[in-house]
Amino acid sequence: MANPILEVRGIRKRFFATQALDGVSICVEPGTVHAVVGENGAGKSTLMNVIGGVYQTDEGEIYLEGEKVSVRSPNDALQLGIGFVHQEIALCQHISVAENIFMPAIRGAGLVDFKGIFAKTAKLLADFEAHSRIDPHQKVRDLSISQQQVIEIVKALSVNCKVIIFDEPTAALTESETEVLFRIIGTLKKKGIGILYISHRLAEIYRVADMVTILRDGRLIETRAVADITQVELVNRMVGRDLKDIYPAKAVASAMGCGAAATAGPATAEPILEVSGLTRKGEFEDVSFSLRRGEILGFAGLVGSGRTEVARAICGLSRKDSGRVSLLGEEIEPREYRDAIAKGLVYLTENRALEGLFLDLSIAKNISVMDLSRVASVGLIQAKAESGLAEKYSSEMQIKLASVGQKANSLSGGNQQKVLISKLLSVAPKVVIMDEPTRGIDIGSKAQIYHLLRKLASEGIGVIMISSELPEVIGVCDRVAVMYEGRICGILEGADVNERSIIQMACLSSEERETEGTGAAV
Amino acid sequence: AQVQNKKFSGPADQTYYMCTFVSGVEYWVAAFEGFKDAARQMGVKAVYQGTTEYDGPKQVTAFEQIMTKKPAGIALSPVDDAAFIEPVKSAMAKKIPVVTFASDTNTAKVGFVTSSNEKEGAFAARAMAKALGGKGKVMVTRNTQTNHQIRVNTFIKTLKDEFPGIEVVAEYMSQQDGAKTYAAIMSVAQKNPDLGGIFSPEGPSGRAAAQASVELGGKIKVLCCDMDAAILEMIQKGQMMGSIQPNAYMQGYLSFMILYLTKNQMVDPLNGASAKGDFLLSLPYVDNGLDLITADNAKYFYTNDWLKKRGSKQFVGW
Amino acid sequence: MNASTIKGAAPADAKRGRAGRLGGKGGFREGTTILVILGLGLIMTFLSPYFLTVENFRTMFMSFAINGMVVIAMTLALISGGIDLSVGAVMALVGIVVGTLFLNLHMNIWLAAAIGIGLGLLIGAINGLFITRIGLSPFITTLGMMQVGYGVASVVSQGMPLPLQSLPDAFKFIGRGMIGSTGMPFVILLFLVVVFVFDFLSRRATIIRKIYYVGSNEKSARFSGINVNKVRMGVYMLVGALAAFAGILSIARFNSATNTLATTVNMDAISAAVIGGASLNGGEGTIFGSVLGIALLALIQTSLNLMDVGPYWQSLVTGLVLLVAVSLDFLSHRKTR
Amino acid sequence: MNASTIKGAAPADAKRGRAGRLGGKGGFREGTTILVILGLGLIMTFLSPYFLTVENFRTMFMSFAINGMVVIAMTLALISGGIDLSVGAVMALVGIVVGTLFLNLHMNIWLAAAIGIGLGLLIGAINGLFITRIGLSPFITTLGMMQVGYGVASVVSQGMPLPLQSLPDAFKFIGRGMIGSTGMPFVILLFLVVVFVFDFLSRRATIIRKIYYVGSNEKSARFSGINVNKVRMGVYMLVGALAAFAGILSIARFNSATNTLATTVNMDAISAAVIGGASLNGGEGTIFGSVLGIALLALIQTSLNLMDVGPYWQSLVTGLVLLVAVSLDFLSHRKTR
Ligand SMILES: Nc1ncnc2c1ncn2[C@@H]1O[C@H](COP(=O)(O)OP(=O)(O)OP(=O)(O)O)[C@@H](O)[C@H]1O
Ligand SMILES: Nc1ncnc2c1ncn2[C@@H]1O[C@H](COP(=O)(O)OP(=O)(O)OP(=O)(O)O)[C@@H](O)[C@H]1O
Ligand SMILES: [Mg+2]
Ligand SMILES: [Mg+2]
Repeated sequence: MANPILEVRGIRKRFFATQALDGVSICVEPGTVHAVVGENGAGKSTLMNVIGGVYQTDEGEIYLEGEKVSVRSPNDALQLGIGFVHQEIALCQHISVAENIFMPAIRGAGLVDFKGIFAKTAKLLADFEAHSRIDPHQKVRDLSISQQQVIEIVKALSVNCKVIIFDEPTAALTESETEVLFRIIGTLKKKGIGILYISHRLAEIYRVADMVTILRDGRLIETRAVADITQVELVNRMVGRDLKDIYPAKAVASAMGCGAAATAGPATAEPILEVSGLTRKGEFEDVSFSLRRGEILGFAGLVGSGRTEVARAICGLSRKDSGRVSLLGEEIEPREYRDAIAKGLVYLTENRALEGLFLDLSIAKNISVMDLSRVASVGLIQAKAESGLAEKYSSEMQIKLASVGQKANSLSGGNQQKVLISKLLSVAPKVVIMDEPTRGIDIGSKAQIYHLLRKLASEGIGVIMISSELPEVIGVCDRVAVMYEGRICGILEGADVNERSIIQMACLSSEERETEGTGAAV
Repeated sequence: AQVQNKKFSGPADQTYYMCTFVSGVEYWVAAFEGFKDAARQMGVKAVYQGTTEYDGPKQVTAFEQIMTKKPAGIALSPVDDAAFIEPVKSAMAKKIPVVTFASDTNTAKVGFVTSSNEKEGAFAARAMAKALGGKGKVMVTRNTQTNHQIRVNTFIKTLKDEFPGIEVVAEYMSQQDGAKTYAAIMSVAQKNPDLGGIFSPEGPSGRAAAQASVELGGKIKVLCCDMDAAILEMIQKGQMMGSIQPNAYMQGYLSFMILYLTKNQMVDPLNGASAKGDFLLSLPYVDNGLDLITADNAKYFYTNDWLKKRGSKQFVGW
Repeated sequence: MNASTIKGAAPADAKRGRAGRLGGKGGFREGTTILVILGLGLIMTFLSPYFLTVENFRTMFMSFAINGMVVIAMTLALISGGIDLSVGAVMALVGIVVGTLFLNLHMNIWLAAAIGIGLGLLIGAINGLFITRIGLSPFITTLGMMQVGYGVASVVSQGMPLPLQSLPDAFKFIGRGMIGSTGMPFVILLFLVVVFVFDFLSRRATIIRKIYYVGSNEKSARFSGINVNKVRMGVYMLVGALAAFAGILSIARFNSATNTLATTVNMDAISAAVIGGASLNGGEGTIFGSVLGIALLALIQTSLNLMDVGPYWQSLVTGLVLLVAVSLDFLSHRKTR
Repeated sequence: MNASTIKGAAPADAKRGRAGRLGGKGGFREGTTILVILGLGLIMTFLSPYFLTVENFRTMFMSFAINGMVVIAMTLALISGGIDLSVGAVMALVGIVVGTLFLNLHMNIWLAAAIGIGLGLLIGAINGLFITRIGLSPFITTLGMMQVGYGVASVVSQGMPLPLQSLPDAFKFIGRGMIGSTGMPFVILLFLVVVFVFDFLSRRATIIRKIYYVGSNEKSARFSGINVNKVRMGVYMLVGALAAFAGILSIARFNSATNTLATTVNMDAISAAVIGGASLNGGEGTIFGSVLGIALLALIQTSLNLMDVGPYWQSLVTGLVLLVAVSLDFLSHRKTR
């Protein structure tokens, strides 16, 4: 076997009360992809940050190509040839794409060779270009999240690395971009580069990784060849117990006791939320659907197909040109989001750092924000009630934290997501619209969220789940609305909720569908 | 035309400017009234300009902008002596006569109208010493403004030379900030419970000093230069011992007259200036006199009452 | 604003952030400021026999009781992620308008004062409209408003201070009266009450908590159902009202109104708030902290006066003490990490 | 995973891309400021016969050529996510120190000027140390430094302006000389050159680009191997040097040095930069934009003077024009989106 290109030994790292890493060792061979898996807060990002010079270890050593190195800053890491795609996007929003990508190369004095970097950027982006047209001159703040993630990746690739770290690179990528990434990883492998790869999507691990290291609570559980471990075993080792049903039983099945019956079950139940003719010029058009009591309605479609915008327009978070929304039979016209909340209609944003959390405020304050009156009397907040509320949800949602007084930005990504969900549930909503609710969440917690959504649905709360991950849409939803270019092109239910139908509907243009004569239209 | 045949009238298209700094001071009101009266008597226009801040470069800009309007003359009270030397030189070179008043700049101009700052300082020192019976402790406040510094310096020097029984126990850099001055005086008074008097070379600090004196039991004698209605009220109520007020109206009036005489060649001095094409006048120092305002005469000094009586238009720039 | 972005004051904030968590409710920050104040006070007690006297403390408190109202206002503006440069102008303008109403229009002074508060609210509302409707930055808006305010004050007063000795005694009392024979000025008590109320509200009241949310992350606030524009509007109106209140107190205290009344109050208020832990980036700061900030500044000033520091040295020493005090404060709670 | 992959282009993203590109290079921002300036200029041309004259433009440019250096400096500080309140004090202090060295120590003026620049660098370095090493916020640090600077200036000058008529003519020339017979003051040319150089550098030079990166997202800059502390240190030193340079120019122009020289320069510089598109949150702003900002302010001032607007009305009108101009600017490029 070749000598390891990167080896870390006995890494320990503590943040106040949290022992984030407790003697972790890992060994990456050149030309291989080494996956690191574990629950949210297991210490994956912390380990990568130690290797990447963002954090300093309390104990432990790092060896690069057999030589002991000290990585005291991200700059050291870059100099040593360690590339890093961080979990959270960290780009200069006011600056052009090209400059962001070549920032590590812009050193010393002299003039920036803009012509050169624009050209090189265009070339580097060429791989992704087919799927997401990005102009090297554009400012990063004008890009979508997935485009920004592409920039992060291209930026790391622009440096000549020996080792490259991907911390959840696909969480914000579109499917097609993910494909491109895998192809690029293949090329990197051929060049003999060592790759560390973190993802909560286990299928990806099986697709690209050679080795897998499992972390739990900051400790190394084991390192195995991917080929030698089954997915079930992997999951069980990660969560430390048997995880049986990732997806809960569907409403139809539980209601009827057997297979799909399109006319029975919740299909006949009363509608909770009805939307008809919702339109905003240029964004979405004539969107109509109804959500029935007891069911989970999924929204699938390509990125940019308008799902997010529809959800926001329903909740009064953005404007609509026309269309009606009725909740429990009563027509509502939320002029602001707070009107919708008051009526029991809530929305979980797809962008937790930018639109979801108050990163500098405590977890308790993050959870209580939507309805302060719940923790207040005569307009005064009761600290006990506030922390009590937060504690209730953090134990219910199993948020990994030291105290509810700690700031939200000290939580791992997945746990931040759970804080957001807690915040929504704390107002006892009637309908929840969850936009990419499991983004960045570990498999155990995903299962937990799926079961939670099902429990909500069975308690009579309407649940809409917007997701770009087909397996979970199929696994969780009773019915799936598929959107294409701002229109709902069909709502699938029962046995039709399968990959083939959804993909077909989401990708084919309307003319093609007409010629095919699909009958699944609303 | 021969000088002796000229009339004090017009030409109507002449505009004379008065240019000051820190325009939130009542002092300029009377000065500009004098300036305006004279202008109206001659049938020419008068305009008031300046900066609201205590800022040399800004006043230079204001001055230079007046120059671009081709004025018949400028009466200037410069915030900073040295900074105005060149601007005044260039105005004079462009045949725009400049008179300085109240404060000066050290270069050739057609005249300088003021009451003597030295005299004010000495006058104040003697008045203070008399009120204190020749012994006791006093405090002064200061500002970075040449004429104010001269007043304070002569005040201190006169006390030292003539009244050895009086000691200056504290100096405070007020920069005309009333609230801060007040706090400073309170502290000084704590330390010197027998503080007998305070001298301020300007109004805002004087007001603050009187306020402090009142709150300390009214034993401290407060004397300042410049006045405004609030100060007059304090003097009338015995909260302030008095104020030394240069005759601002005359300052303005005389400044205008010098400009007018020069610009329109109304005089014919026996010095060859007209033959050489120079300005006819270069009066080194014209004293406009000063008054001590005390409880006895304070009621005559209210600017607003005076303006009302004069039927004067409001003191507004345009 | 991108939440994943660390902004300007970052290293400090990041550090403070972590320290803050240890102390849970941010108690540490204020704790160290108190220690710095006590330390300086102790030194002064040894250096000057006049320091630890009732009169001195009365003077010191009087020196910031009125401007302290503005500091509270500024703190709220900073917490919301904004700033208000027009507070000094509002103070001056309200003083002059109230004085003019009383003096020239012979209006009842209490009615005039009420109109003054209304004027403060109005100016705050105009600031708020420019900021929320047009979307101008608070800095530019309130800068413009500052100039308009001073301008109107100057035009109304014709640049002359308004003599207000004739104010009724009951009104003068709120600015300069003592409570019974205690020797405690009413205005200090008033200040302490206002501080207490606002500090309590800022920790507990839902309406003020929303200001923190908006300042911490405006988008998240919107996505949590908070009407961001309403909150910001409210902040600027509150700031306007508090500044107006300070303007009224100051005519009651000084019995004169001038357009140059409060030229330095903006910077002083921002400085006090920042010393007390507020950040120009919003989301941080407490009323109590800011009041400690202004108290520290007043203490430095008083100490210099008591020590007979010459007029030209004061600014120098103030700057040095400020830098040392704030560094000590900062380093001391960096150690707690 | 393979099977569940959805292939196909994302049309929305493509759309967004193109929209972004249109406004991409930030050219609009400055464009509208120029339009506002031209509009106001046009109005003035009709209103005043003195507006469109060589002297008027010379006066106008002279009024901001020197402070313009400080505006450039402040813009860089703002871009880095910081602020420098000590620029005015550095200007005043350097003027006084250079003047004193020349007048009292009979030092060669050019040597004295070089020492002045060194002093500016030193003060900048001290600011930088407090900010990067101790981690104080730039606001507090430079506020303290401002007081120290003014303090030293007052102590050295004993509160009196220093008369510097005796400066050699060659030195005076840089402040007030005309180039040949063109009637073009040297200092304006100098200013234009400095603006051009800094604007060019700020768009192209690696060292200044890094300031943008640090101000835009410090984390991103750090992750990209940029030594954030070094960049910030550099910024404050550069700011110090530019402020010192402005101080030297101003003694060459006014032939006097005083500790009150530049009391309003801080706010004016921040205002100009913010009007020109800089943000107090860092990452944004251009040298050219800020220069347009100060030009707009100077234009407003000139217009008021030319119209014989009295000083009491000036502040009011300035505030109104500022609010209207900035709102227009803002609304106009909101429309382009
Ligand atoms: N800056 C920090 N300050 C305090 N605690 C931290 C900090 N960063 C991480 N932690 C804690 O360290 C633990 C490990 O976090 P880490 O981010 O490494 O988890 P992760 O495995 O990457 O999780 P995820 O899958 O959710 O991203 C968590 O408990 C987290 O709360
Ligand atoms: N960050 C953004 N900047 C500009 N426009 C955006 C942004 N996000 C969404 N949009 C606009 O909203 C429209 C619909 O996108 P939306 O996000 O609703 O789609 P989606 O199906 O939810 O996709 P995604 O999975 O990316 O959320 C797009 O056409 C786009 O123009
Ligand atoms: Mg992570
Ligand atoms: Mg979406």
